[in-house]
Amino acid sequence: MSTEDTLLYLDGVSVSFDGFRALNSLSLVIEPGEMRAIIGPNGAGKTTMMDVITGKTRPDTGTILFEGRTDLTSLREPAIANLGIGRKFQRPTVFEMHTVWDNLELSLKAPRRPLKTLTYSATREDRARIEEILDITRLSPRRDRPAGSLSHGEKQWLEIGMLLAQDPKLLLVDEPVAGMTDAETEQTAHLLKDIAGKHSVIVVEHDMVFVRELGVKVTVLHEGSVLAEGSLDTVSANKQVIDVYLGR
Amino acid sequence: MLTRFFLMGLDKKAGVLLTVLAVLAVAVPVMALGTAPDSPWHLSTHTVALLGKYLCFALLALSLDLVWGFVGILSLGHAAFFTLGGYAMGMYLMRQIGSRGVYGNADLPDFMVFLNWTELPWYWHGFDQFWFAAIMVMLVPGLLAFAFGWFAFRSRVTGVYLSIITQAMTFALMLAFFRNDMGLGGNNGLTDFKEILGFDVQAASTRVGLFVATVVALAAGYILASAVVASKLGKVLIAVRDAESRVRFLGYETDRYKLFAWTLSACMAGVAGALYVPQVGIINPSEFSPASSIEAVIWVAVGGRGTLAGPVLGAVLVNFGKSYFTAALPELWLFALGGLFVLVTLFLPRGILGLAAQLRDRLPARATVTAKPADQKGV
Amino acid sequence: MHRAFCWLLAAFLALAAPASFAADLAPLVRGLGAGSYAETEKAIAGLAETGDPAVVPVIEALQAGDLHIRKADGAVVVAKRAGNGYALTDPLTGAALGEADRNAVEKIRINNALRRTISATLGALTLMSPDANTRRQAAEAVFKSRDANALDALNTALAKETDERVRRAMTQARASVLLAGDAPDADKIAAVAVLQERGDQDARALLNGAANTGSDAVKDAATKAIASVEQRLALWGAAQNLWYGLSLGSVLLLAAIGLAVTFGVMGVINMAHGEMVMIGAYATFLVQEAFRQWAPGLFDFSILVALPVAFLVSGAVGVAIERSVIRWLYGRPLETLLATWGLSLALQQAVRSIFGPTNREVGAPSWMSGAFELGGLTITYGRLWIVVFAFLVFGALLVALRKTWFGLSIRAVTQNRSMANAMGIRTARVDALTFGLGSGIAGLAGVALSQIDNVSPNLGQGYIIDSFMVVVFGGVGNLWGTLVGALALGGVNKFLEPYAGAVLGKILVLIFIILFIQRRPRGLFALKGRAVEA
Amino acid sequence: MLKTGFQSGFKTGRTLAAAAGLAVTFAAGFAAPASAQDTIKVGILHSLSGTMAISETTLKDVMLMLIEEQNKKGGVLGKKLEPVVVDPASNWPLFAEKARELISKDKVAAVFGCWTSVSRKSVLPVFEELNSVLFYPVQYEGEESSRNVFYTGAAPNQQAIPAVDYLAEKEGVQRWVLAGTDYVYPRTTNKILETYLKSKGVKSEDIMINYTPFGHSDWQNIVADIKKFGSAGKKTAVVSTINGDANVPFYKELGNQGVKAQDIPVVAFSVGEEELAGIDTKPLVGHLAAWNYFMSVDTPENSDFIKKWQAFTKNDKRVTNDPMEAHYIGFNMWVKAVEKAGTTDSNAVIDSLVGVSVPNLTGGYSAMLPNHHITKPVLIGEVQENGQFETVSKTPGLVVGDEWSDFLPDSKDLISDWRAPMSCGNFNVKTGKCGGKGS
Repeated sequence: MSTEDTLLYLDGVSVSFDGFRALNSLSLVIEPGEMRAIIGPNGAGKTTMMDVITGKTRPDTGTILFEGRTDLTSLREPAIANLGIGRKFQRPTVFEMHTVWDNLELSLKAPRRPLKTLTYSATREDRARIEEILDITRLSPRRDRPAGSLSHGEKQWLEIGMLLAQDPKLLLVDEPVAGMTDAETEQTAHLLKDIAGKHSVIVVEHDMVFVRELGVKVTVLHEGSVLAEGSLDTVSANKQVIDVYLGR
Repeated sequence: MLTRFFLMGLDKKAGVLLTVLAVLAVAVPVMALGTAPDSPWHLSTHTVALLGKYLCFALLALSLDLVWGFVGILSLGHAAFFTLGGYAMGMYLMRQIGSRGVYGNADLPDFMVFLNWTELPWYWHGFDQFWFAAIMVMLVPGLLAFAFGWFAFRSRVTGVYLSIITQAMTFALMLAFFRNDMGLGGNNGLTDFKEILGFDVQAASTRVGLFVATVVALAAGYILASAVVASKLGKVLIAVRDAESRVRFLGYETDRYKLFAWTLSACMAGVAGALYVPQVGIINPSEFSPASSIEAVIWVAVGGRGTLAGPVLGAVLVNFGKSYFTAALPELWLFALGGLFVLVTLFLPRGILGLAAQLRDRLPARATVTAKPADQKGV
Repeated sequence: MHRAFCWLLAAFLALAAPASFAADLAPLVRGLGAGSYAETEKAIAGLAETGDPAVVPVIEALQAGDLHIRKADGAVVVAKRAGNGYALTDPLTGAALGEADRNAVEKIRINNALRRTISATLGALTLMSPDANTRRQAAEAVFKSRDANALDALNTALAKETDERVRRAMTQARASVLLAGDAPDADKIAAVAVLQERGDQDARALLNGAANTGSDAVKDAATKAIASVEQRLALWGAAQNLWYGLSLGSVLLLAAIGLAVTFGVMGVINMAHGEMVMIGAYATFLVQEAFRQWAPGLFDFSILVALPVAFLVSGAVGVAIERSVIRWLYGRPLETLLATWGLSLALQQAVRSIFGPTNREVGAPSWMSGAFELGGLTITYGRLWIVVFAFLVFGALLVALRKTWFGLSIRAVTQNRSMANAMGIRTARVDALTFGLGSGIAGLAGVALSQIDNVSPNLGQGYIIDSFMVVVFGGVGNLWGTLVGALALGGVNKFLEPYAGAVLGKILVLIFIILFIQRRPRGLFALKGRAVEA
Repeated sequence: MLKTGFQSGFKTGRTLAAAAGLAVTFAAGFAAPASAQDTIKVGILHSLSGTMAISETTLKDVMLMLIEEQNKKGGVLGKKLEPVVVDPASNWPLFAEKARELISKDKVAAVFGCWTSVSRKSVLPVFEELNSVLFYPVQYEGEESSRNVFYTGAAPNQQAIPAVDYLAEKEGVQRWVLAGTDYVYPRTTNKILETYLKSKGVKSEDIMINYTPFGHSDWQNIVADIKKFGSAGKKTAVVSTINGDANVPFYKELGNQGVKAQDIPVVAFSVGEEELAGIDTKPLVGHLAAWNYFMSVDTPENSDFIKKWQAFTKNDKRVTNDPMEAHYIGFNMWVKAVEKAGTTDSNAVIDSLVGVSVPNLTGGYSAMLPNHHITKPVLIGEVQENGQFETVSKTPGLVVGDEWSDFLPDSKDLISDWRAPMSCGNFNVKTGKCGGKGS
């Protein structure tokens, strides 16, 4: 497989903070339309990996290519986001002073330059799309409430809704079901699976039930590099993985 | 289209404020010029000048609120933009003196004559034209803000660091303008103006005209600011204030948004300064002093940060208080002023308008939900 | 001490000399009080001509302003304050002449010209003093006066002199006299060599004079000597600049270090910091007043007493501010800015109301006055002590934060308040004490600054911006950053000053800070995770 | 949602009415109240807070004392005087605002005030517009003459030039350091002195000019430079126009670096008894100041004044200084002029002020000249250990205040005479016209 066919291509990416190697020659390939679950113990480098992809952290060495040609390591966050990479944070981060509607409107795919936004007014299609996302995320009744007043789970969903509004090619989702009830977790899994058809998704999650629910290829990270890759059953049987998780 | 844009930000508060301004714009000329001096309805030029000054400060406060209240950039150097605008206007007014200076020199202002300057420095050229000065009033502060912001926002200087370097900026400007070698009058600044656009600056009618111009500028500034804030750009700005990095991950170049608001704000402050100078009759470097900028911040805080109408109210109230107390309690007014700032921050963290809003919608449950989760998760 | 010795000497001489000798001097002494400056000067010259050591105390009394005229009979007497009046003594014999009312005597006035004559005369007269230090000072006085009349005395003294340092001083004094007078060229050229070796600014002054007036040979020698002296001076000039930089840096350090605690560690944008410094300076003033009132003899220790007092007073004010205002504002740093700004206005006005708007006098103890030469460096004691003091305070604070339980608590609270609380640390008390500590240190800075600056209600305003620049430049929350920041800014400022002038130098430093923050948005020593966020 | 808010603002008639009412009341609140005319009001316009409070507060107190004294004597024209004190807070635009307030709202008959040049420049147009009277008590740079301002402080020729003459003649000074704070008074004074010295044959290389910012506190380099400049083999002196706050650290540094008055004397124009009260003067003995008054001057008027002042301030250590004397002279001149004119009307008072002569505190009389400056003796004093000055030289007669310096090219042809028929502040004797160059 050549790099041109990949959506995201990481090769030999390393990052150190004050001597601590957060990523150690990490290599990873995501194909268009693929959904991938990333698991790993605390400190395995999952969040750093997302930081590196989205431009928050610059890697010391290594290559990161998007759609096989764009080098992400030299771009700033907004440029990367505009290429079509969306991110949902571990801790739900929404604009608390804005209404749910405004949060979605801000995320909606539209020109991002200041003068364009100054004169922007929502078109009928834009509104329809926001309504649609409100339905999907079940936030319609809350559309005019400030996002700050939502419950934790609602914020998680709002953030997923914002990702949908962004309509990215690649979604990076960090612990989407933390703090959710079982029912909510199940719904979230369905939602993500729906999305995966049209977009590529990387999900970082601790919740094995949820990962199993997703039923996708799993990558295990450990100490900043890939320890194992395959279906959840395969990796759970991997001796190294068991050692790492049980701390042997 | 354009009207729609300008009207979209206007809410009830704007209605009240603009009505007040409209009434002032009519009532003040009538009371100042249309009544006999001994009538109880007569407004003295002193009062007109005073009101005009308050409104200039209100425009400065408004411009500061645009960046502090809506983008979260606490500028401790906004007086710099205000003063630069003032100097641009002051230079025009100086050139208008012409040969009526004490030495009768047609080109050189008096302070240059007696310090043995022989020719007008290059940066004074053009200021004999009003249109040129009017452009400079916005261009000079705007360019400074643009250059400063370009570097600072790109480098992601934020929070306290940004505040302190804005302070360094205004302090450096103050020291520079104090230098007589700058050719801008040093400590004495620019003063003894004669006329503006051919009208005698001392005449009551000119003062009223300047007052009305200030009212118009404030109203225009208010409408512009509310339109900006209500637009999607304004929503991005507020988002930047609350969670800047999140906005970046949505694909917005936050630097540019900040730069836009920052430069716009500086231009507004410049206009405020330009209107201020002919009304108070002097511009000098102590206006650059960091204390002036901090005072402007305090007007915003007193009125209510992030509300647009609040800063206008705050600037007028605090300055009215200052005028009143410096005459009524000359020895004690600093206690009153200092105490006010402490009390406002302790008991009115959202300012007067914030308090009013709180009293009105009495929804304590909502407020707690807003604050709590973020704080707990922060650890 | 010097004076006392002279009195002893005078007494000794009075005993040894025949009584008639003193009587000869009496009319001359009486001439000192003749009225005009010119007549006084003539009388001094007359006294000097006698060469009699007995006149030394008389002239010294004149220099000190103790010599008065008794109005009743026109007699010249030494009058010293005693109670409401004066205690009178005879200037020559030291015999007590009773007391007099304030109005019964009139002081003999001197002006600058007389002061110069007096120093020159005293120099010539005390060259033979048994005390080596006195002789050296005498030689220095002659060096400055270039008094040709002192040449004979110098030659005699040189012949007898055994002390190497005094000899050198006398040789230089002799060279100065020769060069200024009309000695033969050979002597002058030898003198040039002596002065070239001395190589300081005074020597340069003399050589410059010679280079303008002497014969060609002397001019030549002097010009060469000047070149060599100037080279030397330029070298020392660079070193001197370094010292100025260090000295300014340590002043900045002192001013900023308290802020490094309240702002850097606690995140309070403390605009009232300058006023804490001011309160420390006023505390020093009060302590000194107390000393002047009750223990004038111990005045030299007043600063040492002022240190703990200033620390406690400023610290207490700090604790009061924290408990009443700041504690409601944690986590809202920008609002602390507004509240503390209000406090600073009120504190300034309070001090103005209590102490008046004018400067108050804070004296320097003798061990902080004057200067000494280190090679070509002039180092003033006041500045030297401030440098030492700044480093001591820095070291003490570092130890307090690193090694003590209190320091541990402070760090625990700033890093994780709720965890610290859970572990039984009384966070409220730690907050109050930390703020008190920062304010107390500001008070200490006030003691030091009272030695070099105005003690007025505006004192703090002059330092607040510089302090913030230092802390921000160094990196908020890092004491070492504050140290390096202060010294770097002081050094850069003093390096620029000779080229750009004081104002432009300062502007350039500010621009430098602005640009530097672009490069390192969190300051020189950025700390992760602890920086203050708006 | 967007437009409705605005419209509803207008729909709610009550809001509109309330807002309009508010605006009118607000504006009307300023309308001048009618004032009772049974007293004569005197405005006092001195900063009581901010950087200049340090110097100006004393002047406010001295005015209060003078007014109280006058009232004990029965006031003026049979009416009591009433002081109106305001605080312009060292803020120059505020000076203009407060001046306007004093004149148009409080209807004061005259204003005594200002210290810095910039504050005077700021209020000047106000006094001219409203045709009132200002007494300005501080030595200043000259180059100004206004019909409405009476300058009771020294012009440069009443302070700087006699001081330089003294140093050159009595101390044999040949090399000059002109050190000042960078603002208009030192700049102008130094320009005048430079021309003056050069006219006396001093070469350019024997003049060093140095400017420092306000409140400069680190004087190490500059004092070292002065020492270096002074080591060129010629007698050197420093002429200091360093302003207020910066003086204390300057003198402290001089003392510490061992610059003694007998080696390099410093003559200052802005250091008086008040400033010395904040310094340990022992190392400064012999340094000089030039003023028109010293507290140590031994005349009956002066001891009386000092006694009253110390009683008024209830502090027997309070010092007096030159600007206080200027207010003393100015106030007495005003009282005399008002009594002469029989009214407090500005025009009458302005006309009757010229020619008024009152005793000063140094044993003579000062007269108001047609150029609105006064005649004064010039005293040179040496600093004493007790913080006082000892007069070492006094001009034999009174010196006439010269507002347009003869040592500046553009001002040497100008004169000022406010008497009719000339009534001009900048009459050019060359062109014979009023108005500078008259071109």
